[in-house]
Amino acid sequence: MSATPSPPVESPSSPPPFARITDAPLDGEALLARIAHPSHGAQLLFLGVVRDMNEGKEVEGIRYEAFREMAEPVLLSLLRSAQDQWPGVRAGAEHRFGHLHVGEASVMVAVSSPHRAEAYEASRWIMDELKQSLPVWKEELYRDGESQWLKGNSPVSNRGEE
Amino acid sequence: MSATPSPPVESPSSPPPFARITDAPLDGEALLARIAHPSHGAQLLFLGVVRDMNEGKEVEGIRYEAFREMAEPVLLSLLRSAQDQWPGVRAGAEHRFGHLHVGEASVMVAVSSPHRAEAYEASRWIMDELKQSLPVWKEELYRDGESQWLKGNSPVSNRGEE
Amino acid sequence: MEVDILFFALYRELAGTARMRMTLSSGCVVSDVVTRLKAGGGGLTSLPSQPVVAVNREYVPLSTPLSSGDEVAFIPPVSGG
Amino acid sequence: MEVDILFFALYRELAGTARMRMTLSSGCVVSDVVTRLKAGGGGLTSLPSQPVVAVNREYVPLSTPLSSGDEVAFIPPVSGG
Repeated sequence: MSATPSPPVESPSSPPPFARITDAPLDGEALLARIAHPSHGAQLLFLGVVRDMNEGKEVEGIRYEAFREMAEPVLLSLLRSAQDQWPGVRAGAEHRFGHLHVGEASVMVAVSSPHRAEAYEASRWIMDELKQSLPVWKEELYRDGESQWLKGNSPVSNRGEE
Repeated sequence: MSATPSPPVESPSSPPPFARITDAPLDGEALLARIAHPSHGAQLLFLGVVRDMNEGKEVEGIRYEAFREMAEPVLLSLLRSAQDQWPGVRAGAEHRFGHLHVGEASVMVAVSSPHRAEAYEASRWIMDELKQSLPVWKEELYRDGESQWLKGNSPVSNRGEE
Repeated sequence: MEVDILFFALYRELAGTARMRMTLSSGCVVSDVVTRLKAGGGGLTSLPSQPVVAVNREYVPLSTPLSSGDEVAFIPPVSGG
Repeated sequence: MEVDILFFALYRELAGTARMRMTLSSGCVVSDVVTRLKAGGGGLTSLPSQPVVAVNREYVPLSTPLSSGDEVAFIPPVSGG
């Protein structure tokens, strides 16, 4: 009851952002098309990609685990907060789960805005926040057959401690 | 003589960047593919898009004029400078010329890097510099049939005044 | 009352399961669940004493009171991106 | 000696042409070309007295000496992006 999700608050001027947690390959162009707007002169697409090395070990791939039912609303709420902080900005993001190979995109954030300064700021903020709070975990799989859960960040309760 | 172009200086570790001035529609995915690298975890694509309004006037499109033979080396030199300032970064950019309609991309900058902070910084720097020095001009075409060359920036000679 | 407990990633491995049900007396808060799990033996004894928890898909403090049917998710440090 | 002069965008419209040749005495610098163009009458009288100029596709100061065959491009304020 204390934890009942509050209803989303939409400002009339900004459309709801787009968030998705998916096991399908990420399509940047499709996401950009979703957030495009004829009066927006700037579009920015960030892609996070699986790297071939980490901490000196050769990486074969990453297995992403997600708490999907929670990650999607958390992501949506982040995007909504970005749209509120940078009025005029439209934002969309997707995070993938499952087994990804080197070179595949695990996350993408698309932002459009009338001018470019806000696009850079909003995109960067979304990526920083998402890494702090999205309930998603990566298990790195190495070429030598080993694997490990990567160290992560502890999300802070948005209600604060008592 | 004094104005003979100096030969490009390549650092052995960073591949030459990719720059193109073209009248063909811009393809962000193709540009990202050119600069992708297996040890780079971040890719960032900026697109500048023709807006439907400017200074209160309804825009039909923009005619871009370019000094192509000079714009391509200027762009290449900017990208090389970004790669030098942010070691590890790979950068590519294209600028379109000719008649563009609302919603079409006139410029795109793609950056990949091991981590995302440099990608944001390099991309933003490239866009700022490009607007200062690329010999490209836009003539805005309005729905009412009028048109005008937009106010621009004066490139600074890289040799300085004596 | 009964609540659903979910475990993810490292905590799922500690628990040896992704999901369990727990019967609580009314008035229990989230930290009572933590205490019960850590006292139960097995891998969950190494659960942190103040883990991050989401109730009904929102991050909440450990002092949050629980109701019948609540979904209590144990969230290891996140590493998305 | 002869140099090639290029005009773009607004300057092309002032000049009424994209390109012309100019014969100069040796020892001339870029600003001599500017002076000649502004004195020639027509639209180019409204060329700025210190326009941005690229010689052989590099931005140069107006004091730059010219050589036979140089390409002298007049660059109005740029507005790419």
